[in-house]
Parts: sequence; structure tokens; C-alpha cells
Amino acid sequence: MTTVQVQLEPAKRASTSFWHAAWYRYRRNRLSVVAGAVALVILVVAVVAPWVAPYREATIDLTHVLARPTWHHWLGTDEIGRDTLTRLIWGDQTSMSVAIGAPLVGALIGLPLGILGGWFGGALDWVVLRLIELFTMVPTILAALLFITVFGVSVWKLALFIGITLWVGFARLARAQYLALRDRDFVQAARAGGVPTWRIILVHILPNAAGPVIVYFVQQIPYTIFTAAGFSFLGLGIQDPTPDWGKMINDAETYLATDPLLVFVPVVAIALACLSFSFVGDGLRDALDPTSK
Amino acid sequence: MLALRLQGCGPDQGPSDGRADVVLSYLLQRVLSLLFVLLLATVGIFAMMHSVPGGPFAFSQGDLTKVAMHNIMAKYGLTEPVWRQYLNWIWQLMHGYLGIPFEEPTMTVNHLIATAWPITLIIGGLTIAVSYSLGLLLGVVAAIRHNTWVDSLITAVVSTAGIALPNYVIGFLLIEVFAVKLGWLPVGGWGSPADVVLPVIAFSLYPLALMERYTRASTLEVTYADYVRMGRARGLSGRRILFNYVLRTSLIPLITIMGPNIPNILTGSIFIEATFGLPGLGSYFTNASLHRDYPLIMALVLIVAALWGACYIISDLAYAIVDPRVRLEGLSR
Amino acid sequence: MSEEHPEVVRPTGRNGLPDMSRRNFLAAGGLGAAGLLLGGRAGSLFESHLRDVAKARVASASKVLGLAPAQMQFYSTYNNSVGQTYKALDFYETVYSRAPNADLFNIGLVRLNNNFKLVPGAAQSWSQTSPTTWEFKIRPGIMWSDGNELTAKDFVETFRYSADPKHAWDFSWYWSGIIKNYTEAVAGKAPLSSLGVGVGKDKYTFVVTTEAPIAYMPNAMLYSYPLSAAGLAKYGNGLYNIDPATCITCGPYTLRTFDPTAHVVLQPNRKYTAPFKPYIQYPIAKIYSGTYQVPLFETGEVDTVQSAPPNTQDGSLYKSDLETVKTMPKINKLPVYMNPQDFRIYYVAFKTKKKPFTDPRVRQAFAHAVNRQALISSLLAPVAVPAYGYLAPGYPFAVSKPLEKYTNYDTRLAQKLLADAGYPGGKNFPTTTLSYPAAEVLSSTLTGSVVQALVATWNAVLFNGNPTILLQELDNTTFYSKMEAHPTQLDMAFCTYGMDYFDASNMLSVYKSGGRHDWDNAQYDNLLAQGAAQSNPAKRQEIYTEAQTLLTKDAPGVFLWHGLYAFLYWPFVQGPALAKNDLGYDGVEWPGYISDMPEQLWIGSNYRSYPRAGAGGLI
Amino acid sequence: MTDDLAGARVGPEGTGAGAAPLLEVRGLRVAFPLERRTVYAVQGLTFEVHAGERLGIVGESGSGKSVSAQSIMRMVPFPGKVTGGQVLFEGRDLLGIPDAAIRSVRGSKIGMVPQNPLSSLNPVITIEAHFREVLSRHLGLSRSEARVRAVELLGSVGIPDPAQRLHEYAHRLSGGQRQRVIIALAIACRPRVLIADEPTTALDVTIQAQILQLFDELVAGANLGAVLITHNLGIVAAHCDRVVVMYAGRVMETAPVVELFRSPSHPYTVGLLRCVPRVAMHKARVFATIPGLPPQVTELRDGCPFAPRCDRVSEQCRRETPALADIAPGHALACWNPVTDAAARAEAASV
Amino acid sequence: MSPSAALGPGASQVVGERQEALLEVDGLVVHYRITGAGKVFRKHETVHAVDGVSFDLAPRETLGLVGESGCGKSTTGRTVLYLERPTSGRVRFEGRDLSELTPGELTALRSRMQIVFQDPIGALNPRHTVGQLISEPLRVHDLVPKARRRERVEELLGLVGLPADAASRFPHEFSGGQCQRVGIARAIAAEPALLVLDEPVSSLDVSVQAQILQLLVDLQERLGLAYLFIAHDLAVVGEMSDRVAVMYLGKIVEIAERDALYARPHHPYTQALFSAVPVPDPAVRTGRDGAVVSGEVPSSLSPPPGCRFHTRCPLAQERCRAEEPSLEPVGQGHEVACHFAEAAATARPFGRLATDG
Repeated sequence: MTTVQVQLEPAKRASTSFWHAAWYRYRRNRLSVVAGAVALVILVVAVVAPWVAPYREATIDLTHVLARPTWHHWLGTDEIGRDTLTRLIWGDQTSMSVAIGAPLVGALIGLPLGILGGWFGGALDWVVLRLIELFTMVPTILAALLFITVFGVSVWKLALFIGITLWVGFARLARAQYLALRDRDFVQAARAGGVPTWRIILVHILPNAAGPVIVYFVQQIPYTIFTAAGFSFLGLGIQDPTPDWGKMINDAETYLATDPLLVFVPVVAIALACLSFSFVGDGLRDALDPTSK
Repeated sequence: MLALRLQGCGPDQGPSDGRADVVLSYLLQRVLSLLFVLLLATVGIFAMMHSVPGGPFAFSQGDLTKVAMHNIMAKYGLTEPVWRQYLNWIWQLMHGYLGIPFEEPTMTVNHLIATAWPITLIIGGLTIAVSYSLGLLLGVVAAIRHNTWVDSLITAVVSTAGIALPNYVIGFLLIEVFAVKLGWLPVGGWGSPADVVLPVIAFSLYPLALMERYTRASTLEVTYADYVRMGRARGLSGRRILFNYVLRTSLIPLITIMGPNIPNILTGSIFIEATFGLPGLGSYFTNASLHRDYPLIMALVLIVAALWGACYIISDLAYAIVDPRVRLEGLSR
Repeated sequence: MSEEHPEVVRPTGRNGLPDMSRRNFLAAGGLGAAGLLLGGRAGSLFESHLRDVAKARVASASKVLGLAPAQMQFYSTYNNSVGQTYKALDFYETVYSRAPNADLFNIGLVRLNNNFKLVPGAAQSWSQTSPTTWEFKIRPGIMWSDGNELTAKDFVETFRYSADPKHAWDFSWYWSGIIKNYTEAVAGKAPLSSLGVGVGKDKYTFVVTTEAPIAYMPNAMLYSYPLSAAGLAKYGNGLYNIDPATCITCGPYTLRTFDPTAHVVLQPNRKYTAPFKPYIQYPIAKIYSGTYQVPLFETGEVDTVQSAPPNTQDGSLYKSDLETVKTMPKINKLPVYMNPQDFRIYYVAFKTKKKPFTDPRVRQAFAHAVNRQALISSLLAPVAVPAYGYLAPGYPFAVSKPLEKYTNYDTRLAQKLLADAGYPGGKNFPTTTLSYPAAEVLSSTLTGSVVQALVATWNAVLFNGNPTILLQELDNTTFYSKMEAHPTQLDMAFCTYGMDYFDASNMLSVYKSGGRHDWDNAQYDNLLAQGAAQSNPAKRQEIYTEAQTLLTKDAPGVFLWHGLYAFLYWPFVQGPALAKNDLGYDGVEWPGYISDMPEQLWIGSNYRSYPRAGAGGLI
Repeated sequence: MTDDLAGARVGPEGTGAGAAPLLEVRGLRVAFPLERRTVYAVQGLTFEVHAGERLGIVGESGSGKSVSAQSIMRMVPFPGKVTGGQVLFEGRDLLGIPDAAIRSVRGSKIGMVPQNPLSSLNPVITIEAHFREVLSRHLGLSRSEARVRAVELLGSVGIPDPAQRLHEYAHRLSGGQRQRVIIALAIACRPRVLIADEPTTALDVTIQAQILQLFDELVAGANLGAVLITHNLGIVAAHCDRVVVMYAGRVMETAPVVELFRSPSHPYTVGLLRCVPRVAMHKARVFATIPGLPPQVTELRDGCPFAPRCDRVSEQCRRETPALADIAPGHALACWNPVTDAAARAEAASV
Repeated sequence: MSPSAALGPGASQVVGERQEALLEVDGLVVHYRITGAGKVFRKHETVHAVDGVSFDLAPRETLGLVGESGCGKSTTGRTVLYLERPTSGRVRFEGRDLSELTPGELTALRSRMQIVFQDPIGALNPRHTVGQLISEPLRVHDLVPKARRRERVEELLGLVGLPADAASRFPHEFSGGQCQRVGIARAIAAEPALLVLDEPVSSLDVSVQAQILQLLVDLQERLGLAYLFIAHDLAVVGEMSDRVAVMYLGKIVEIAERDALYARPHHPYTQALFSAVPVPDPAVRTGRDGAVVSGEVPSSLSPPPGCRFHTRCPLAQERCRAEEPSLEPVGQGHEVACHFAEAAATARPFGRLATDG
């Protein structure tokens, strides 16, 4: 009786890691799977834009302005004769660079701050909280206007500016996660085992906080697409001749009555991207947090 | 009255003395801390604005000679050093005076805001009323009909309309259909009651979608709580369970989620106001920024910040009032 | 549509008049106007001796003209207020931020007619009494609404107020160098009393002393809507006119409502005594901050879409708007009126003090590498004509055709010039940025399209398709502050300029040394000085032709096109003001309300046949 | 209450005067269809409860004891379904009556005390409101009547200063007090049956003793039929009259409590009894264990579910499901190889 | 002993005759400051989690720490490991005062003292495999060369009765009992001398409980561990411990050799605990023939003055309300903090105890 050998149930799958289980749960959600596929296509097209776009991004043909779809221009051309399909594909690259880049910037700033505040608490937390308040207080549009006026705008700068307005959310989330996880038994166990603090923060807590952060990240993508499009709307967005979906809508809005396709194409693209990332976010939330309904 | 309903703390967490004091001390701390942050914010914005190229009269005044420009700058006190201007501003602020907007020097900023903000407030207030109530309703219905086609339909439609399209695009489409094609409603502008319809619809969709999603999630969460099961075990009616058990608790967290969204809505959307040609606060924001209208920008920042702070504090207090479990915890969050 | 409504006034003759002779027309108009005054509700509008005229005559006159009943005599226009703020109602209070219709308030010394000819205004006559002195004889009996008479003193005080450094008038450059001591006064270096304005031998004589002989002084005096001397003395500034209670005018209207974000409504000035009598009783400017000119017009919200803010390229109808109109059955058969308004030039200015633009051959290469015709036909037509020089066709002393050879589309020549300058095939040419001002919120991004097309052409023609010229969009404030800095901070800037007064000296002075751009040319400066002093039109033409040739040849900028403006009017907006003028333009032309337009425009009684939204409680 | 009395009342045969049971569960089956598999939580549960009788259902986690209690009230959580059997309450099958009817049974005829008192009261309404809604729903009491009754009830469950407590919210009460409130709510409408699902698991031992004492008093005082679900054999021994031992959704053994502890016959019962830690005079160094883990039944298969862990297992155990059969009056057993060895029994019963 | 004995150095005299204590805890106090309601400015309130606890523990010995929730037993366990810093008091491990160690030294020392938690699943990082979990102490303390780690992990798994292939699995694939085995494997991986067992079996099923207890007993014998066994259950504590300390509201009220305590508990609270333990024997109907202790544990924010148990003690007298009793010896290594210890031991206010019978 002294050595009790425990029988394990035979493993049903090779490995049922947390991530495998999450993937399984994600796969169950058909909408999220479809959305994931769409999002993937959008991302892949963004990467391979230079090779799949039928024309060069800035090619202008003043002899074919506002053309209807033809064999040469599947989606027609815009007011200065640029191929709409080409702009859609290049615009995908621009829009996705900002849409992914901005939350990335936000996460890079927000996560460390939130983690520091949440883990160490005290004065550090106080400072982080005040910083969060400060950035919540200053209206996003104004901050971005000032940034853009001072530094100009490019794809990466835009991602940076929007990212700076996004860090607050990431910091809040990370802080809450770390506060919640700080007192969990497994963290206590790691401390008891003499695991150094940095290792606890990075190796023990971070993977556990990753779920909500990933979900939040994905949910910020549609928001960023919106915001970037909004800046285009204000004339502060991506600059010509770089194609961008928001800018395409803004440019084409004038032709809503005469050439609705010109508006329709980027609107559908933005809607598709926003919806797919939003559903991917929902799917991930359910998949990463099995307790959520 | 408000304070008296606040509960102190749990059974093993000691005395709950002085409930009014709790509120007072909470308020004092929050307000002080907010003022501190606000001061930082104004200094930052002031400094940044003055570091941006181009002054308030650079563009709009055309080919000004140096002398004429100097005259204008002197007229508005802009020839003084920046720190001095900031102090002047603070001094004016303490007297409740926000200065003269460079863009509308025939008015004071106070007056300008007093005329522009009501428009935004009407649109914003209606938007909040429409989006929050409808979002709530749809969220609850979706939660009750969880895993049915009703749920899927609501979620899909609301997400598509509210989350997949920027509100100004929706605005364009609404105008194209209801104003231009059908001619039922005005294209834009401000004056008649009909003018609010399209902007409110366009503005409402996003908060509506948010509200629907949060309500649904929160309601679903509570639906499976122990005490709801126990309510059923005591034979309570379905309606009573829904209203007294599920909604009463599930809607509480929405206060802290949706409360802080209120200032965003009440200070107006540049996009909505530009799309529908509303002379509200939001449009001043862009114009003031683009034209370096310092007093107006500072006033607008102040409004947003103060409103934001107030909404945060109020939603905290409201949370503490409606949820007896919650304690006011001073400076946390 | 015109078949259904025969009373619609359409130009039929060569000079743009209907069959009825112009004189008859005016006479009828006068009668009609008088009749309206009587027929109007709530008491007569103008205290006129015409009170005795029989009502029958009124009726007949109305019938002839098809005039609407008096209470329908309002006229609403669309104004785009995005990026535009309206601070005051008087020119001498603020120029760039004055409200729409403001110029209807007061009567300036001179006015223009439909053909841009100078006609008397408040001044009956004027003369150059010495090379540096001009005298303007003011028509006696013009009364201010506060009961005072308009005299030379009002003008003197108005000009002094304009030069007051404390007032810091935003248009003070206009008189600098023209009126004696004006520059010094603005700088605070000379007392206002030393200004070269004064009262002559009687109180109706206004005397202006100039720094140098100024031949075009009467033209410049288009901007002389006076403020009331009494008002200025009482209120200390010109802002008394933004409040109906304190408003003092000497023109046909006083203020009814001033809401700078929504509308500006004028109403008849009951004390008005000048002979110029408008038909429209309530000019209403509706201010919208969207871009929905066409839909607003289509739904009858406004009677016309017509807007030309002074400094932006936007606000008028574009090719795209006109295309949109074609899709709207209610309005797609209406005539589109076209005219040049302020004879605007659109061009790209170089930083000529910086390599590689120090070399005129480089600049010329750029000028020859633009296919203006293609640009216009695909992007701008019909609202633009190609520009080869700075002055638009029809503008005084403008030459166009002879300049073509210096700047026409010639890719080989362009490439050769660039090679000669040391950049064969565009090699070694530094990457250069073309900056352009951002469109304001929600406004059309036409500029963006045009500059993209431009840059694409240049890169293709001059640089073998290498992206050597880049684009940069700057917000307006940044753009103008950088462009107008001395030295300019922009290597290439897409700019525009419109006239202030109807004389070549106005537009051409933009390129004076030390002016807007950094191009210095002593010969050019000299020519402009000569032109300003010369009063013989033929000689002036010679001088200005030479100046324009010089400007185009040396190419400190690439002149691209002159803007035209398109307008829509509902057919019940009628009158000779809309007819084609001698230059072939129709619609209400510049300068609109300071011309004789008010007497030539009315609302026809056929307004009932159209969807008219009404005044919406504004009157 | 003595052992004899308890023994006399137990079991269908042993019950005096053949009185109809208050609550009778027959062949109850509950299954949870999950995404990838179905959990057969209860497979043919049969028991009955008489007035004044305390039935203990004992088992380890996953044995289906809680689900059984929930299915009596027709409150099996989603996605669980009752797939067979009957729940007869006063002769009526509760599984077949309309929703409205079951609602008027819940809380009124059958009261329930849950496992976790900390989360089982509505946090945003006062204690008084809890009472008011139950009393007005089932008894139609007015506001003031309900208050009086609530004070009475709180007093009867041993809450000090009950009138004051009425205005409190649940979070202001300690765990023990909350459980008392819940019990008061459960008995508020004078139910005939009280189902207590591990009512003391979340409580400290001293409070546990108090609550169980209260439970006994209430059952005795109101002549209730009581079902006490627990994993603690000590509680069963002290507070039940009859015991049902469940394992993997089945009844392994059922007997009057004295009988069961005196002569446990199922190897599982024996093993369980031997595992129970006891307050003994001397330190133990060797612990009796049952190897392996309690299973979760995800496929319906013939054979004894305890077979994999049983030390008396035979080929038959793996092939055939043993039926529940009486081995003595009131003592039924589902086992092919029951423990008959008196020594082993004795060792199990008292170490 | 003086009333201040709990705080003074004298506390170790209790077990004075035993030498070489592995762990000496001396006057341990842990107070938390929480933010309470306050007038205008926040007022801090103090939770008296542990209020002067002293004991020591010899190598290979098991000390049971028993008490109800909120009595401070878990806090004591964690503070002993310096997972929380004590407000005052001293913890000496292997003769070294933990408060004097640098963070580095403390980290190094952590390999010698480990903890097993109550919630077996929650104590394991859900994102790490069992192999990672068990090898972490090896890595952190660099106990085993990298190449041998895998081998060592398998060895440890074998030691706690888990198959070697468990190393590649994640905690959620295991049952509670199995997880507890993993937790134990991790705890012993660092080759500690002391294991704090914080309610290691209270969330497990009885049949599994016994398995884990057996494992712990076996490991103690094989590895020579000392256990600080924390539990609320006198039965389990009794089966495991050499000595038992009973805690109430942050204080030890009685500490003694296991058999002595079980034979003759002195403190009324200890007796109350005994009387409340359900006995799996219908013949012994605990609490029916004796009184069940009434009332509940008072708030640790404001512990009652005098004897902390006086509010619930049927024997309480005026003195108990005013004067705080200190731990006084009543027998060999048996100390009780009760003014009327001897009387209580005889009076048996809660009647029959679980041990009787």
C-alpha cells in the first residue's frame, strides 16, 4: 500500500495543452472560424500586396477616370484613373499595418506599465493610475491632431499615434490581470519555490494573462481601422498617394451618387475586416476563457 | 439620502461608521487627484499646442504683413511668453472666464460653449437614451433567448451595423437613402426636430452595439449564478427571477462599463457633426485644433476632462449605491 | 423645364439678355420694386414718395416680371462654414472672417456692373486731382439708419480705424504702400491723423492722398464700405453691427439675425434712401458645415448653391457635383451657370532660392511637363480653363495665348531643359516634396487628386517613372505658415490665389519681391511700379504684357489652371444678374453684392411650382 | 431519537402502517449531453422518503448525488436532462406536471438548502425581500404579515436580533448566518420535504455542528421528510436515518444507518468507511485507501462501475451490472461479491 | 510564564529539552492594514491575522496546526516561509533568522522549505506542463544539471506515484488528487527539509484523501521531512501529527504532544472542536448529548479583549473578559492559554468528545 501507482486515463489526443483546448473550443464556433478565414485572407493579401495587385499602387491613367468595371479594371477606376482593385489590395496593406501596428504599440507601452502597476502596487501603481487618467482625459482626437501636426504622418507614425491612445486600455487590462493573478496559489507557489520576481512576472503570470490580452488586442483592430479611417476623414490620415481604405471612402464619398461602387468597395472591405476581427475576438474570448458564455 | 444608502463593508471587515463620510472622503480624494491630473493635462496640452507650427492667425488671415500680424497677436495677448500665457489662462479660469476664441472673437468662449454645447447635448442625450435603452433591451432579449436564432440575429445585426462600419459612413448612407432618395428627412443642419433623427441613428449604433454585447454577456453570466438557481428553487416566477435576480445584478457592472462612455458621447463626435452639418461642440474641436484656437482648445479639453472625471466619480458612486456589496475604495481602479 | 415655366429668364441674346431690352427690363424692375414695397405686409418697407403710386401699376409690373408676393421675397444661399468662421459683418472689421452677405450692409464709394465696369456707388464721381490725390464726391442724402447722413467723415474714420494697430485689421496690407502713411500707422509709427485720408472742400468730398501715383485707385475703392463714424465713436469698434439692436447701416438692409454657425438674415433698412433698390427683402445665408450643397439645393433648402470662400479651393460645385446633379431627376435639367468669380489661379510655386530650383531651366522643364488639357478634361472640366500665365482670361490686361509657347506641354523640351540643367533623365535630381494644404473636414479632396496626377506626370516625364517628387499633405495652418514664411519652408507648394480688386496690379503683385513667394526680379518689380502709375490703358497693357511674359518665361511657378465656378439656381430665381455678360459668363458674378446685382435679381412668382423649403421661421 | 426508532421507520417493508412515502424516486436517469460526450450522471436511482425521516445520500464527487437532488425539483442545470424515471411527490409525478405547477411545488412543498451559502442569496436585495417574495408568492402574505413571519422564522433558525437582520444584505452576514437564513427561507412555507445538498461543506466544523443540529430539530419538529446529501460519512452517521450510497450515478447500497455502519456489505461502502479519517487516540501511520479515482460515466456499459477499483472484483463484475437487491429488510445491495466477512466489516466500521 | 511570553524569547522554552529545532517561530505577528471607511481621510483598519504565535519544529517532526477559517493558521504557514513578511516576531530556519537574510539568500534558502497548497489545481500554473512545473525548482536553484533534469523529474513523478508520461501533460488533465501529487512532487523536488502543508487534502474526496495522506507519510519516512501540517480537521491532523497546536483568532490556545492533546484536551475551544467532529459511527452521536459550541468567530478586525474565546466559552468568567491568558504548561510539553485550564479539562463543557468511545 505504500507506493500507490496512479493510473492515468489514456490520452485521447497527443497533447491537450491549454492552447490545443482553446483551439478546439475556437473551432467549434463556426462564425469565428469563417471570420478567422476571412481575417487570414485579409492579412495574407496585405502581405503579398505587391505581387498580387494588378497595377502599381500609384499608377494614374487620366484617360480612364471613373471607369466602370472592365476586364482591365475588375472594380473600375477612381477619379484619377487608378485601378480600384489595386488600391483595395494596397490599401489592405496600409490599413492592416495600422490596424495591427497600433494595438501593438499600445500593448508595448501599456502592458509593461500595467504589469508594473499591478504587480508592485504602491507608489508605482499610483503613478500608473494617474498616467492612465491623464491619457484618458486628453481627448484622443486632439492629441492625435497635435501629434500629426508636429510630426507629420506616415503609416508607421499613424500606427504610433493611435497606439499611444490605445495603451491605456492595455495598461488597465494588464493591471487588473496582474492584480488578480498576483495572489493566486500558483504564483504563491512559485514564490515559495524561490522563483525570481522577473521570472514570475514573465514566465508564470504573463502566459496566464495572455488570453484576455490577446482578445483585447484583436478587439482593438476594428477600432483602429475606424480611427484611422476617421483621421482620413479629417484629412489627417494616410497621405496620398498611399492607398488606404479609410481614405478611399473619404475620396469616393463625393461620387456616392454617381459611382457608388467606388464607395462600396472600401466600405465592404472595412466592414468585412471589422466584422471578421470582431468575431475572431469573440471566438478567442470564448476559446481562451472557457467559463465565459 | 444618497450617502445613507451606502453600505460599509462585509461582516468580518469591521465597522461601517460614517457612511456620509465615506462618500465625502471618496469625493475629496477623487476630486483632488483629478485636479492634479487635470493640471498636468492642461500644462501638457498648452505646451504642445504652442509648439505646433503656425499660430492662430497664420492661415486665416492670408498675407499678413509682419506688423499687422504683430498687432493681431498683441491684441490677443499672444506676444507674451508661453508660461505667462498659461498663468493668465489659469488666472482667468479661476474667475470662471475662459477667454475669447480667436475664431469667434465677438463672443467669449463661455458664450460659444453655451451656444454650441446644447446642440451636442441634445444629440448626445438622445443618443444615450436610444442606444442604451435599445441596447439593453436587445442584450437582455439575446441573453434570454441564448443559443437561439433570435440571439444570433440580434448579435449579427447589431454587430454589423454598429461595429463594422464607421459612423460617418453610416451617416452618408442614411443621408443618401432617407434624405436624398426618399426625401423624408433633412439632409443636415440644425433647427427643426427632424434634424436630430439621422444624426442620432448614426451616432447610436456603436454604443448600442457595445451595450447589447455587454448586457448580453453580463446577463448570461448571472443567469447561471447560484442565487438565481436558488430563487428558482424557491418557486419564484420567471419574471421575478429575470427582473429581481438576473437583471438587477447583471446590469450593475454596466454602470462602470457604460458610464465612462457618456462623456465621449456628450462632447460630440466630430464625424457625426461634420457629416450632418451640426454646429455642435465636436466640430469646434477640429476647427479649434486646426486653427490653433488656444482658448477654445483649452476650454474644450477642460470640458472633456471634467465631464470624464465627473462621469467616473458618478458611476463609481452609482455603482456603490446600487450594489450593496461594493465599497468605495478611494483611489483605486 | 423652361417650356413649363415660360417666365424663367434665360439669356437668349448674344449679350445675354432676353428679348426684352435691358432698359425696359430695368424700368419694369424699378416699378416692380416700388410696387412690392407697397404690397408688402406689415407696413411699407421703404419710406418712399412712391407711396402714391397706384396699386394697379404694381400689379401689372409684378405681372410683367412674374414677381413673387412681397413676403416670399427672401433668397437663401448656401454657405459652407467648415473651416470658415464668421466673426463680424463689416469689411473693415474683418475681411477674412466676415459673414456672408455682409457687403450688402453698406454702400461703398464705387460698384461694378455685370461686365466688371466701374459704376458709381456712394460716390457720384471721382477724379485724380493731382498725381497722388484722388477726390470722391459722395452722393448727398444717403442716410444712416441712425438718422445721420453719410459723409466723407464716415470714410475718414473708417480708414483710420482700419489702420489702428489696436484694431489689428487683417486686411491692412491692402492699403499699405497706397494710402499715405498707412504702413507707418499700422506699425504704430505714425499717428492715425497723419493718414492720407481727409474731408475735402465740403462734407461730401472724400480726399485720398497716396504714397505714389496710383492709377487704379477707383478700382481699389471697391473695398470702401464705410462704418458709421457715429457708431465707431459710440462703440469704439465695428462690432456694433453684429447685434440687430445696435446695427447701423447705410445700405438697403439692416441685420435681423446673426448666428455665425447657422444663418445670417438681413432685413430691409427702413431708413434707406440711396437710389439702388433691391427686390429681395430678406437675403438669408444658411450656413451648413457639411458638403451637401447639391442635396440641400435639390430638397429646396436653399434657392441657390453658390459659395466661394476667399481662400479655399472648395465650396463651389465640382465636376463630381455636376455629375451628381445629372443623377437627380428634379434638377438635372436646370441650367448650370458658370463664371470665374475671383479669377483664381492654381499653381505650384517653387522655392527658387534653393537648388535645383535656382535654375530657371529646371522650373521651365516642370512647366513644360504638365499636360494641362488632360488634367482639366479628366479631373476638372468644366470648372477650369488652362493657365499659361498668372492672369485669367477676361481679367484686366490678361494675356494668355501668347504665353502658351513658354509653358505648353512638350515632354521632349522638358526633358531637354532638365538635361541642360544637369539632370539628364532626371538623374541626380534630389528627391523633392510637393506640399499641399489639406482639405478641411469633410470637404472634397479634389486637390489631392490633382496633385497626385501632377506628381505622377512629372515623375513619368522627367524622372523616368522614379518617384522623385513626393507628396505631403499639411493642415491648412501649417501649410500656409510654412509657405508664407520668409524664407519659405516648402520646396514646392501647391497654391492658389484670387483677386481682391479688378485690376492686373492686384494679382501680379503677388510675385513682387518680398511678396508671397521668394522670387526676386528687379525688372518685374519695375514693370509693376510703372503699371501702377500709368493711367493710359494701352500703355498699361503693354507694361503688363511684358510683366506677364517675364513671369511665365522665368517660371517661378508652374501655372496650372484658372478656376471657374458653377452655380445652380432654382428657376424662380430670376433677373438680368444671371444673364451672360460681355465675357460670356453667367450667374451672379464677382463681386456679387457690391455690384449692381441686388437691383437685378428677384424671386419669380413661379416659386410655387418648385420644392421650396421656406424661410424656416427666420423671417 | 434513538437508533431503534430510526430503524423501525426505515424502508418500505419496515415502515409502520404502510404509510405512503412523501417522496419517491423511481429509476431516475439524468444525462448531460456535452459537446463531445455524454455524461450519464444518474442511472436508475430509486429511493423513498417518509415524513419525519432523514435520508442520507452519500457519495464522492461525481457520484451523481447533487444532480439527483436537483432533478427532484426539476432543476437539472443546462444541458442536463432527465431521461427516465419518476419523482413522485405525494403521489404526483413531478417530472410530468406543467412548469407553473412545479413552480408552486418548489419552495412551497419542497424546500432546498444549497451547498454554498455564500453565493446562494441574491446580493442586491435585502433579507426581508427574500422572505417577502417567497411568502407572498406561496402563501399570499402581505408585506407586514411577511415581515412578522420572517422575524419569526429567523428567530427559529437561531439568528440573533432577527428584526434588525431583515434590513441587511447577504454580504453582511457570516457564512453560518447565511446558511441559517437560507434554511429559514427553505422552511418558510412549511414544506413537506427538505432537501439539503451538502449544506455544511463550506462551513467550519463548529458552525457545521450548529447547522446540523438545527437541521435535526427542524426535521423532527415539523415531521418533514428530509434528504441530506453529503460526502461525509460522519454526518450521515449522526444525522440520517437511512442511507443511500451512490457511486458513478448508481445506488450501491442502501440501508438504515445503523445497519449500514454495522454491516456494510458493498466493497465500496466498506472501502469508504475505512478511508474516513477518525479522531483516534493514536497517530496512524498506515491509511486505508481505495486505489484509483471516482469515475465519470461517459458511456453506458454493462458491468459494475466500481469494478476497476474493487479488491473483490470478479469476471462477472466486469460483464454484468449487479441489480439492487434486498439482502435484509431495508438493506439493499448491488454487488456480485458482497463483503460478508465480519472481521472486515468490523474493521471498517470502527478502526 | 509572563503574559508577554508569547512575544518573548521564552517561548522556545516550551520545547526546551529538545535540541536542534529546524524551525523556530517566535512571537510571530502578522497584521494587515486595510483601507476602511474614514472621516474625510482614509482610516486604516488592522486585521489581526496572527497575533503572537510561537512554536518550533524538529527535523522529521510533524506539527499540526488546527483551527477554523480566519484563525490565522494559513497566514502562519506562509509567514513561516517568508512569503509574507511578519509585522513583528522572528522566524529562524536551520538556525538562521530569515529577517536578516538578503533576498538572494532567502531565495536560496527557499529550496529547503517548501509549501503544498489546499487547492491542488489552483496551485499549479495552468500554462505549464507537469514536467515544467516540477523541473522549475531544479532550474531555479540549479540543483540538477540540465541534462539530468528530465530523469530527475521522472524520478520525482515515480516518487509521488505518477507515471513518467505525466510530465508532458497539463494540470487540467489531472484530477484533484493527481494534481496534489504533482504539487507534492514539485515541493520535494528542491530537496527541502521542511514542508508546509496548507490543508493539502481538504478539497479531496475521502478515498483520495487517504491516498495523499499515505503518500505524505511515506515521503516523510523516506526523505526525512519535517511537516507543518495545517488543517481545520482534527481527525486528519490527528492521523498525521506528532504534536498539535490549536489556533483561535490569531493565537495558539493549546499546544501539546498529539496523544496528550487527544487524550485530554484542556482548552474549552479545543474541546469544542473535538465535540464538533462528526464521527462515522451511529452509536456516537456527537453534539446530541452535549452542547454544541454556540456563536461564531468574532471579527479579526477587533478581536475581543481578554481571552479571545470568552464570547463563546460556557466557562467564561469575569477574568476571561479582562485578562488575556498566556500559554501555560499543564503537562509535559503541553501548554494551554486558559485561566481555568485544569478546571476546563475536567468540566468538559461540550460533553462527549470524538475521542471518547
